[in-house]
Amino acid sequence: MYKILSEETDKSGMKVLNIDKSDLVELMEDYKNRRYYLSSITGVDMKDHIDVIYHIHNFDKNDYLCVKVSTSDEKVPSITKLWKAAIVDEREQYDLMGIVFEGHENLRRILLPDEWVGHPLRKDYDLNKVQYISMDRDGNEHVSFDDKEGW
Amino acid sequence: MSLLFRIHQWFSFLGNFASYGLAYLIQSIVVLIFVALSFVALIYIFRKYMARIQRRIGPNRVGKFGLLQLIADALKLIGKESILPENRDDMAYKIAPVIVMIATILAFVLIPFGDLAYFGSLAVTHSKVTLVLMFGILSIIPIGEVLGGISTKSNYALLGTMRAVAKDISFEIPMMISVLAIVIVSSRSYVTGDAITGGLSLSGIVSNEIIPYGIIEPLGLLIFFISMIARASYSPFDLGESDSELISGYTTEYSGMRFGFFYIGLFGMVYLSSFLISLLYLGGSNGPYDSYVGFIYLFIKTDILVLISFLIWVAIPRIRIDKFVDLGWKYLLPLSMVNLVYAGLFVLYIR
Amino acid sequence: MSHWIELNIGPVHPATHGIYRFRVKLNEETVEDVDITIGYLHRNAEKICELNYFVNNTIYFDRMDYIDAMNMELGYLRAVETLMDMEVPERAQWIRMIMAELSRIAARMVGIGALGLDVGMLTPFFHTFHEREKIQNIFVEASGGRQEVNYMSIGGVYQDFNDTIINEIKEFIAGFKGKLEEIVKMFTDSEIFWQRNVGTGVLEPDIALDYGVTGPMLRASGIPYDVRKDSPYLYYDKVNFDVPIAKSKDNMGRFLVKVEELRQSVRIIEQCLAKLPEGPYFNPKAKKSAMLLLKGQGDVFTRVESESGEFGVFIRGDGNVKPYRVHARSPSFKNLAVVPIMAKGSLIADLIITIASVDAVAGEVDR
Amino acid sequence: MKTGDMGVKTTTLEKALEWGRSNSLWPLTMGLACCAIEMMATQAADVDVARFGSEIFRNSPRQSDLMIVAGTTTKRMAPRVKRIYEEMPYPKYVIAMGVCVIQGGPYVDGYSVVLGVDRVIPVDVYVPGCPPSPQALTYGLITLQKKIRNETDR
Repeated sequence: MYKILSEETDKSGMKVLNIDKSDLVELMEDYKNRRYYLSSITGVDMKDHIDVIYHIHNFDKNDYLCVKVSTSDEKVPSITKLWKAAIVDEREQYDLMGIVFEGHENLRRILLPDEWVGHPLRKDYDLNKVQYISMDRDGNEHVSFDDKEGW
Repeated sequence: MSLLFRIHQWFSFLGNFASYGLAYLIQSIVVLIFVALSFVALIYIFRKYMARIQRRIGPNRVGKFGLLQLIADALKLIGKESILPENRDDMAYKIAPVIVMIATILAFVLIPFGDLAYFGSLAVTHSKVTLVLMFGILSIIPIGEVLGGISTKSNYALLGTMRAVAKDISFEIPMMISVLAIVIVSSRSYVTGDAITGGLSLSGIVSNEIIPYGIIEPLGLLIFFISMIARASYSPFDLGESDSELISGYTTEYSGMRFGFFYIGLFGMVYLSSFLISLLYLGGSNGPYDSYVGFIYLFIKTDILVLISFLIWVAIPRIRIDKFVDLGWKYLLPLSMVNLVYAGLFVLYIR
Repeated sequence: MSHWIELNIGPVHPATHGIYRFRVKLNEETVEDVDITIGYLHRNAEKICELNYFVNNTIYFDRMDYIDAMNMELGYLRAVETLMDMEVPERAQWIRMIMAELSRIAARMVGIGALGLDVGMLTPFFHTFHEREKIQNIFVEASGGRQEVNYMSIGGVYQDFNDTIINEIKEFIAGFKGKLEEIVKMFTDSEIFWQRNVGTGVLEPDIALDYGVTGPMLRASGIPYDVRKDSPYLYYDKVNFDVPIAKSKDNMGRFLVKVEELRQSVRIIEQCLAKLPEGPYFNPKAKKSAMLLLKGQGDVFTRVESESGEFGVFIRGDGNVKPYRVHARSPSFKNLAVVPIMAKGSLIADLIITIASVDAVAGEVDR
Repeated sequence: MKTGDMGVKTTTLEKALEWGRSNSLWPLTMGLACCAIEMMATQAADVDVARFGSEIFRNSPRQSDLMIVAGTTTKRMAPRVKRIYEEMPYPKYVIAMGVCVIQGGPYVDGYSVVLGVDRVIPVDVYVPGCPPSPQALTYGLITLQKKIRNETDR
């Protein structure tokens, strides 16, 4: 049985459940059985740890719920088994934030090319290091820091 | 008296053979120049007409009222680089637009243009089998398209070609059967009921067509019109090109004047199909005083048909390929059979 | 025996309204599998938002769903105003509602026109854009921008409505009612359009929910969910409008739902114009000189109904003048993910229409 | 004059070709982002770029003369823009539409936007604006036409 660490209301009047990440799948399964659907996944880099925020939604009761998990080793269990919507969301958060969703079958980058270095939405991502993308004849993309290999 | 014979008389000092040859050549050129000019005007009208339907103005900056727009387009296409794709099948790639172009030109030479005042008949070809020749040529044009599509080795072109072939097969049979019905009907004069000859030449059919065949067999007119839209491949039957799906179908990899040939072929087919419909079903150059102004009748009928075609072009969405094949085999083919039987019964009746 | 062709639709292709790439596996004409690649318009708006002041970020939201800019702004500003506990004066709220609905109409006009192009009808495109142009003239009058308007600002709107704008809107609404029916008639009078839309791109409601699909696509699958109705923002609870649904779940259902929503939008605008009160049009706390000093603390997630679905904005503020994290839950991103399911087994011509009926905007998918 | 000694005939021919070229610029539908909608508006009823001979928006790069790069070019898109440019036959022209294409625009601080498409392909005319109005794009097109007509006089 899952344990809710604390419960609060955020500024928009939404109920927030803080839970431990080991309870995540169990809690989500419970809510799935209550006809909740996944709306969005957000990762927030807090420098020493990463907050992963799930918004789930019940269409019958029109109830929005926010589930917060924090992780210090960048790893969170995947919930793609429960909702297919998580497939693209988790890929996006992996791409931009570098959160590894354990159990995701196809955890590739989605917005940036596969070879991209770093996760841009991290606070320690260096914007001054410019990366260039080139493409060979077959359409495969290559990333390098050397501007001569660009276009 | 025909224009050909008059030119032959002017050059009679060259001897019989040479003067006839020269006469054919000159008249072909004259006719083709006329066709080309009217063709330019046609595309100009199409653009203006389309713009008018779409609340636009259309070309109006190049020359007076934008009249020179097409000349500018042609000049540009001539000056354009013609890119050769790397994986092409060289000969097929180069020959395909030429086939389309030549076939289109040849088809125009076969048309009996009717009489015009002093010149007499403007027809170039006085063969007795122009109908057969005409539909032979109409079947050559798809070969150019298929060659062009397959030889470029592009997936879009390949898909476009597959569609074009499926389309051609499914409409050509109803088209030919409805033409057969015309040949049957024109084998007997419905004025006297006597058997007449010349049913395999376009001019023979026209000369017998006092009442337009479109009135005698409206079903045939419908089938033939639909088939001709498919042959000219504009919307709703532009399956081979389908701009929004396959970029531009079998012409995807063509550039410069080679593409220009296909482009001319497309609009030329619209014009040609209108000519054919007005010849076979709407009485061609027949009308009051047709030995003086028959040509004008033909021209007016054709132009009205062209405008109707353009209206269809801009207003109707593209049909899906499987629905089109259904249409061809399940509706057009049985209907054309019915039409054929009806034509036979009609001939029996007037006898 | 099967003949495989791998067709590459996109990134630049007339049928992908935006730039994404569909790698379609074809068995002759039948679609066996679709693989979607996105990210060609990834403009890192979320990163740049962290570098800018709260008030400056509106422009990046304008450019997310770039055809429906007003609703995007509204989505962002709702979040920011909730975060800052900023009251919005009554007049400003009504003005926002009018603008949001006008923007929805403008966006739909693009979508419907492009659908026409995709089925091979050239004409409706020009008529819909003519209507859109009129809306853009209203936007120019109000904000100076045609498409990316940047009209709303924190605590109100950039500029008050004057009589010219109100008259223009009234004139537009009066003309649009008839014009809409005319445009719809162009489509629905065509037998071929029905043939191509009915029964293609079927999306079952449970799949739609599972994938997080919202907006007209969800409503066309039979679920009457509309943020405007279910959790009203602005004054959507004070106006009468209906949420249309379709039972057919296919492309035609989506088209008809979109059209019916246009009629409802017109209804909403008419009621708004009648109820528009006098008063201030921005909150004095957010006057221009104080704008850069606005601070926010805490988490907030709000959502609005944009033209393609439920647009949610998550903002975390750390008590600074810049947001700590901004995340947009973009509807098109989710809607696009169901295209492979909708298209499987259909012909390639159906795939094209399905893509058109999803009406995903690349700017919002990739952000 | 290119060679100097070819005489009047060449000049006239070149002038004619230039005239044709400038009056029949068929644009490629290269809508990348927000500006694409304004490009469509340029094509549509109220502005109607067809008046200047740019009626036919070709979908295939092989058949188009003018590439209107409409919208932010991301780094991921840049090689593809370049390839499409290479697929176009000579003579070809490029209009950079919108500030994103000119120098990065509002996304200049980011990590994934090319700061100016002129780093990838040569640009003939720049049309600033975010997005430029259809009238501005039309003006850019007229400017390009003037440029083409004066090509051989250099």
